Amino acid sequence: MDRNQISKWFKNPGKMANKYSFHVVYFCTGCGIIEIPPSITTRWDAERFGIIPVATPRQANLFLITGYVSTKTLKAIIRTYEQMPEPKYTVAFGSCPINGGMYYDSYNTITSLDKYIPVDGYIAGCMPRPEAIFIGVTHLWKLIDMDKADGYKRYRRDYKFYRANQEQLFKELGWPPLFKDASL
Amino acid sequence: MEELKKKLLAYFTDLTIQIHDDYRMCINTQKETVVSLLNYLKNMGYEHFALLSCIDWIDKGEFELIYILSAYMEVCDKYQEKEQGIIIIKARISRDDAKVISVINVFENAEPYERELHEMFGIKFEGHPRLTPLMLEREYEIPPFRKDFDTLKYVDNTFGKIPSIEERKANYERT
Amino acid sequence: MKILSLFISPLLALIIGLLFLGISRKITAKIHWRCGPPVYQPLIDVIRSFSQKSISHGAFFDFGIILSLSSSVVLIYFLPVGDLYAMTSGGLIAFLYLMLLGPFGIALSSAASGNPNSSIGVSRKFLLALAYEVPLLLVLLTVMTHYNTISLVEIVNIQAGTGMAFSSWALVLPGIAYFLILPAVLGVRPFEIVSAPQEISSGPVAEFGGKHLAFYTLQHALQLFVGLALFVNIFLGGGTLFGLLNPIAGTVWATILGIIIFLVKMFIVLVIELFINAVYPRFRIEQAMRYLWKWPTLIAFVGLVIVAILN
Amino acid sequence: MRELELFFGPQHLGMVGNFSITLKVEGDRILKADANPGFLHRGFEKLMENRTWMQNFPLVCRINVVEPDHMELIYSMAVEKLAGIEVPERGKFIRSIYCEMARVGSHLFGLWAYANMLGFDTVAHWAMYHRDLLLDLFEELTGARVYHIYLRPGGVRRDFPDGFTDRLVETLHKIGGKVPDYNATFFENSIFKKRAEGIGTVTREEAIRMGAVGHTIKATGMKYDIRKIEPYDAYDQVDFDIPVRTGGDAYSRLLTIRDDMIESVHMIFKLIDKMPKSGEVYTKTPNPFKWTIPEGEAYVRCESSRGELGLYIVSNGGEKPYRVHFNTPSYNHGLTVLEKALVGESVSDVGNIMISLYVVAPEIDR
Repeated sequence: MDRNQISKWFKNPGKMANKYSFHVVYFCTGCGIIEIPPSITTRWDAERFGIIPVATPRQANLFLITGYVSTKTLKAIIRTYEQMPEPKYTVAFGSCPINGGMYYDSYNTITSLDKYIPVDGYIAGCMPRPEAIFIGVTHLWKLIDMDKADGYKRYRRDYKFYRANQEQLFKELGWPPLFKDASL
Repeated sequence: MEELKKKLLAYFTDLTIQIHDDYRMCINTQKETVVSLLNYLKNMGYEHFALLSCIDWIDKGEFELIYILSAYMEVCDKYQEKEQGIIIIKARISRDDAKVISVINVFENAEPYERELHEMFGIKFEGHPRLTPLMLEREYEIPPFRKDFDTLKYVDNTFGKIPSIEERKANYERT
Repeated sequence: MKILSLFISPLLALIIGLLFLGISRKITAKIHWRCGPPVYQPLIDVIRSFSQKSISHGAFFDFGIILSLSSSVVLIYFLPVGDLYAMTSGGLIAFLYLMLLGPFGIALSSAASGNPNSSIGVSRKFLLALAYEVPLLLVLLTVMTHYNTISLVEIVNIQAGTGMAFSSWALVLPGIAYFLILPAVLGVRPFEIVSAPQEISSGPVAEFGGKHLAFYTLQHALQLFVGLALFVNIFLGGGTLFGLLNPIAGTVWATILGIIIFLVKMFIVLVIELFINAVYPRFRIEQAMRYLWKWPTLIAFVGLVIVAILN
Repeated sequence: MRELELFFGPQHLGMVGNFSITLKVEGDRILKADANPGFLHRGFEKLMENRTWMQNFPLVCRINVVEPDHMELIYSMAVEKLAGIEVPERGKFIRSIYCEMARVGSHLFGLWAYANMLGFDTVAHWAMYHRDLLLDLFEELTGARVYHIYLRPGGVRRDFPDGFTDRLVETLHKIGGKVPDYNATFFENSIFKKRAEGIGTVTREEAIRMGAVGHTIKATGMKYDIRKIEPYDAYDQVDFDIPVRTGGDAYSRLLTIRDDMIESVHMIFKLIDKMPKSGEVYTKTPNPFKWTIPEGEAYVRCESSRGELGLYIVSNGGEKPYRVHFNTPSYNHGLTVLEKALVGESVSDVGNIMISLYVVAPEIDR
C-alpha cells in the first residue's frame, strides 16, 4: 500500500473498502460459470484481491452475470439485483449479455441485458479466461475511483424506465416496485 | 433381431419393420398400437426407454413421434450378443389434432419427455398427470419447436421492440 | 487498572478477533496451495459492510443483532486476558448464561427476517448448542469442583503456580473433552452446520446485509476470541507460562508479557482448529449431536467422577 | 411441525448450474421435490435447424458446459453416419485419447462440486487445480480452455503437436500421484463416509425403471457402458474395465466416479502405446457452406462421463439438419431420478444427492 492509497483510505474509506472487498453473488447463468471455480480456487486465487463468493445477495456488492440470460433467469436476476444493498456493481460476463452473442436468434434469451438492469462493465469473450476476469475487476476499480461505476445510481434515477422495460417483457412482474415513482 | 421381427409380426398386425445393418430396428406403426407395442418390448427385455422425440413434417401436416428403446446389457442376456440393438418406433399423428395416449404407465421416465413435447410442439398426452410447463415461462402463440415458428421474427418482435433506456428516456421527455 | 481494562479488553478482543479471522483465512489459503487475502481483509470487509445501506426487517431484526453484539462485549469483561480483567465475581456461571445470549440475539433477528433458510439455521444453532452444552457443563463443573471456585480469575491464578491445568492429571480428561467440543463452540468444520453456505445459504445471516452484517462479523470475531480465550484460561493457564513471569509480577511489563503469552497460546489453539477445519467436511446436524453426546460427554463424565472422588 | 416450502436454487452456492428444486419440507425431512428446470433453455435444437452442418459445432459443445467434448463427439458421429464418412485409424485413437482426457477433467470438476458442497474446501481446491493442469494441455492442443471444437466429421482438426503425449503422460502421473492424498483426506474420510453412505439410495430395480444410466446404474452393480456395448472410435482396440459398486448410494456413486477416473487414466496410457505413429487424422469433407447430406435418420450414442449420451438426427437432404434431439444423461437423472431420490432425505443432503447424481443443468435445459 503506497502513501497515495493511504490518503485515499482516510478520505473515503467506504469507497476504498468497496473496491478491495468484493463479495460476489454469481448467477450460474450459462457457460460463464465454468470459469468461476478456477478463478476462485488455487490456480488464480481471487481471494487475494478480496473477492469471495457469498451465498445471499444481501451480503454482496458485486453481481457477476456469467453468460447468456434466458427470460426465466432474468426475472431471478432482477429480483437478486434489487435485493442487494447499495452501493452495488454489476459485471456481465461473455459476449451474450452484450448483444445476444451466438444466441441472437434464440426465442428464450434476451439480447441485451442493459435494457433491464444497469451494467457497470462487460468482460468480452466466449468464454473470458480467468485472467480476463481479473483485468475486468481492475477496470472496475478504476471506474469506482472515478465514480463512473454508477449503475445503482442510474437504476435509482431511471427506475421508471427500467421498470417499464421489465414490464414490457414480462407483462406481469409479480413484485412491487423497489422505489416510489415507478410508473411513467 | 430377425427372430424378434418374426415374433412382432406374428403378434401385431399393423407394423412395417426394417432392420438396418448397425443393429437398429425401425418399426412404423399406428398411434393406437404404441402403448401395447412398448409393453410387449419391455417384457422382451428392452427396458431402457432412451428417448421420446417428435418431428414436425409440416409439408404433410403430420407429427412423427419417435420412441427409442434399448436394452440394459445384463438384463438382455437372454438374447445373443449381437441382439442388443436399438429399436426405433415411429407413429404419425395429425398436426391439427395432436393427441396421443401417454406412455408413462409403461415407462416412468417418459414423463419429462412428454411434458417437454407438450410444451414445445403442443402435443396433448392423454393421461399425463401434470402437463405443466417445464422449461418455458413465457407463452408463445405457436409452440416454438414447430417448423412454422420463426425464431428471428419472434426475437425482433419481442426483444428487439424493447427500447434502450436512453431511447425510452428521450421518448418520455419528448412527450 | 480495572477502569482501564473496561476500555481496553473489548477493544483488544475486537482487534485480535478480526486479526484471527484474517490469519485463519490466510492459513486456510496456504493449506489450499494459494496465496490468500491480506490479514487485514476482515477489517476491510467490516468497513465495506458499514458503508453499505442496510435493509431492515423491523425492530426485532435490529434489536436482535445489537443484543447479540452487546452480550458478546459483556462476555469479554468476565474473561481475564492475562492480568487484564474487569470483573472477578460472577465467574463461570454467569459466563455460561451470557454465552447463550449471543445465539439468542441472532435467532431473534433471523426470526424477524422471515427467511426459511434462516429459520432452519436457527433451529440447527439451538440443537447444536443443546448438544455441546452438556459436555461443556460437565467440563466446567469438573473444573469448578477441582479448584473449589467459580471465579475464572482465581482458576487462572491457581494455575499460575503449577503452570498449566494439564499439569494436574485429574484435569487431563476434561481437557480432552473440551478440546473435542471446541470446534462446535467456535462453529468451524466439522461443526460448521449453522452457517453452511452451500446448504442453507449462510443460515441465520441469510438476510443480513450492510450494517447488520458488519455487526454480525464483529460479533463473530468476538465469539471466536471468547471461545479460544475460555479454553486457554481454563486449561492452558491463561497468561502465565510455568511461573516465568513471577519475578517481575505486578509491573506493567508483566501485564503486557502476560497478554502476549495469552495471545500466543490462543493462536496455537486456533491453528490446530484450522487444520481440523481444513480436513473435515460438515456433519449433518443429527450426526453432530450423536457425536457430541457420545464421546466428549463420556470423557467429561469420567473426568467429573475422577475429580469428585479425589476431592 | 408445519410444512414449509423451500426453494433450493437457482441462486445457491450449493447448486451446480442454474437449476431449481421446490421442496416441501417438514422440519428437516423432504416430503416432495419438484424439479424446475428451464433457467438455461436456449432452444438449441431449434437453433440448430437454422444453421448449416458445420456451423452447428459451436452450438453443440455449449450444451454441456462441464464436458463439451463428448457433445462434439456425438454430433460428429451422427454426421459421419448420415454422410457415410470413415475416420482414419490415427484419428480414431486421437479422438479416444481426447475424450478420455475430457472424462478425467469432468470427473475432477465433479469432485470439486461434491467436495465444495460438503464444505470440503481443501479437496475442492486440489481438484480444481488438477483440472486446470489438464485444461492447459487442452489449450496447447486446441487453442481454447473450455470449448475446444477439436473434433470434426471425419476425424480431428489437427494432429498432436510434437511431444504432446509425453507432456500428457507427465501431467497424468502428476495427478495420479495425488490419488493417495485424495483417498486419505476425502474418500476414506470417516466423516465424509458418514455424510455420504446410505444417502439418496437408488436400487437396481428403481434405476432400471427410471432409465438411469452412467455411474448411477454402475453404482448398483450393473456394467452398463456404451464403450463396451457398442464400441466406437478406438475403444474396441484396448481392454479396460468398467468399475462397479453395489451400494447404490451417494458414496458408491462417488467411488465409481473415482475408479472410472483412474481407469480412464490407465486407458489413455494404453491408447498412447497402441496408437499408430503416423498417418492421416481426418478425412476430407466437402466445402462446409455447400455441404448437403443425404436424406436419412440416425440414432447414435456414446458414453459421456455422465452416462449414455444419445443423439437422434434427421436430415431431409438439405444443408441444415431437419431435426436434432439430444438424449442427455442429466435429463433422466435430474428430472426423474432426483425427484424420487430426494423424498425422505434431509434438507442438508439435497445438494449432496444432486451432485452425486452428476446433474448438469444446461444438459437438461438445452
